[in-house]
Amino acid sequence: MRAMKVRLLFFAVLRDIAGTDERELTLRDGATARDVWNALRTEFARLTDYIDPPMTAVNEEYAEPDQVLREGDELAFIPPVAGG
Amino acid sequence: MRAMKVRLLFFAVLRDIAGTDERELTLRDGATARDVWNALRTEFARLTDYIDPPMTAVNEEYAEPDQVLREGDELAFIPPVAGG
Amino acid sequence: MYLTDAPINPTALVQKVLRPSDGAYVLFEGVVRNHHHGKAVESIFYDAYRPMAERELEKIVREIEAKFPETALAVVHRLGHLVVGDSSIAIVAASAHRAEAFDACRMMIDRIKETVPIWKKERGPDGEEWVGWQGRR
Amino acid sequence: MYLTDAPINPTALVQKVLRPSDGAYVLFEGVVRNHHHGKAVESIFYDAYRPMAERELEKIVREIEAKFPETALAVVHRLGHLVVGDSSIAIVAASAHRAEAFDACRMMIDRIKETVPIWKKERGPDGEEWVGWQGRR
Repeated sequence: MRAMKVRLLFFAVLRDIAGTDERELTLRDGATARDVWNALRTEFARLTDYIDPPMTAVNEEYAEPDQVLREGDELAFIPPVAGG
Repeated sequence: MRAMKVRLLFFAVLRDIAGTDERELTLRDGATARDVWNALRTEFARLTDYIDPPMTAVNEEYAEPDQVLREGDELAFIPPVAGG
Repeated sequence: MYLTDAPINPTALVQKVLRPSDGAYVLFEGVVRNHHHGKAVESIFYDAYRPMAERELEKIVREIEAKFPETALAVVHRLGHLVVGDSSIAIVAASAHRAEAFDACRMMIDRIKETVPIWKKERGPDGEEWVGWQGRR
Repeated sequence: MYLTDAPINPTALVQKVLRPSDGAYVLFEGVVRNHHHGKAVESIFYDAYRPMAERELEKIVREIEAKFPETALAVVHRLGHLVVGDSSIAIVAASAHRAEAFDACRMMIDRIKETVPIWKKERGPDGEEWVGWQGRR
């Protein structure tokens, strides 16, 4: 099974929960944002109840959480936005 | 027949037509703003075709043109407003 | 109070109305533009029946405050000679939420254009004209 | 370009967009208020996914310019620590006629609140909270 590297960015409440701005992930080929979210739910108790991922962005564009990630992608979960 | 004095104010296009800011009128008892307007139509050719008076104000409040005027009233015809 | 012969300072108007409970304000300014109904405009002379215009503006402020009790309002209309780019009117509506601020501000300018005895004479290369008078009779 | 860490200067934003053909502009500012859902607020920290927020703001500007081709738009969102009374966002819409300016300005703030990746953490006497996170799951 091949592996790929993906950069995961944390913002807002997720940065507070993760305690970091970003993390480099090594994922199996075919992994999706949903897979990454589920791994975070396992790692951080405060996320366990959040079964569905928040909005997902890949390379600074909104994307479907089940879209397959690719080598070098920049992934971010977007908690409910509150700009303005 | 008794007479009364009324102050007539001219604004905007009406000031240009009358060539003055105001005029003191001596009117017969029972005269209305419409009567005053008709006198202006006779006096100023540029008003002749304007059969109905513009909006009418008596003592700084909008009023009906057929309302009877009283001694000391301040009368003004209000051409179409264009504020803002 | 609502009328001025000097340039309008919208920032001062905003400072006058904004309260710590307000989460939004909407500022509207009417500006002299270089055209009207296809004709070039260079300047505008604004005339008013001043005491009556003050009273009508006051009535409109109270009417809209009654409709939007949580919204704070301010308005000032400039009179005299204005050139392209000059502001003729500024309205500020501040509220806890933006919907009321937008609605109140818009209703205010719509109402002002209906009843306040203020007039404008537009001047351009084709001459000058009191807006709204021609064609009405 | 659309984001700043410094206080917003709405007058400069207006000057940037206003053209001689514009007869009206509407300025909207979002302001930190001292309450939210019944709780006291003292300050707000605004966070953003900056490059993506810039892109989303750019998309919204283009979308609204397409809907209102005669309207000129500008927007700036402030990030970082803001206190009560500080403006978090300013939007200017200028047009020949006021209806388009009001509509475009309002649509702009509505759209920004839907999709732009900006977040706020409210701080008050009861603690602090990322707005919109609690209750969602």
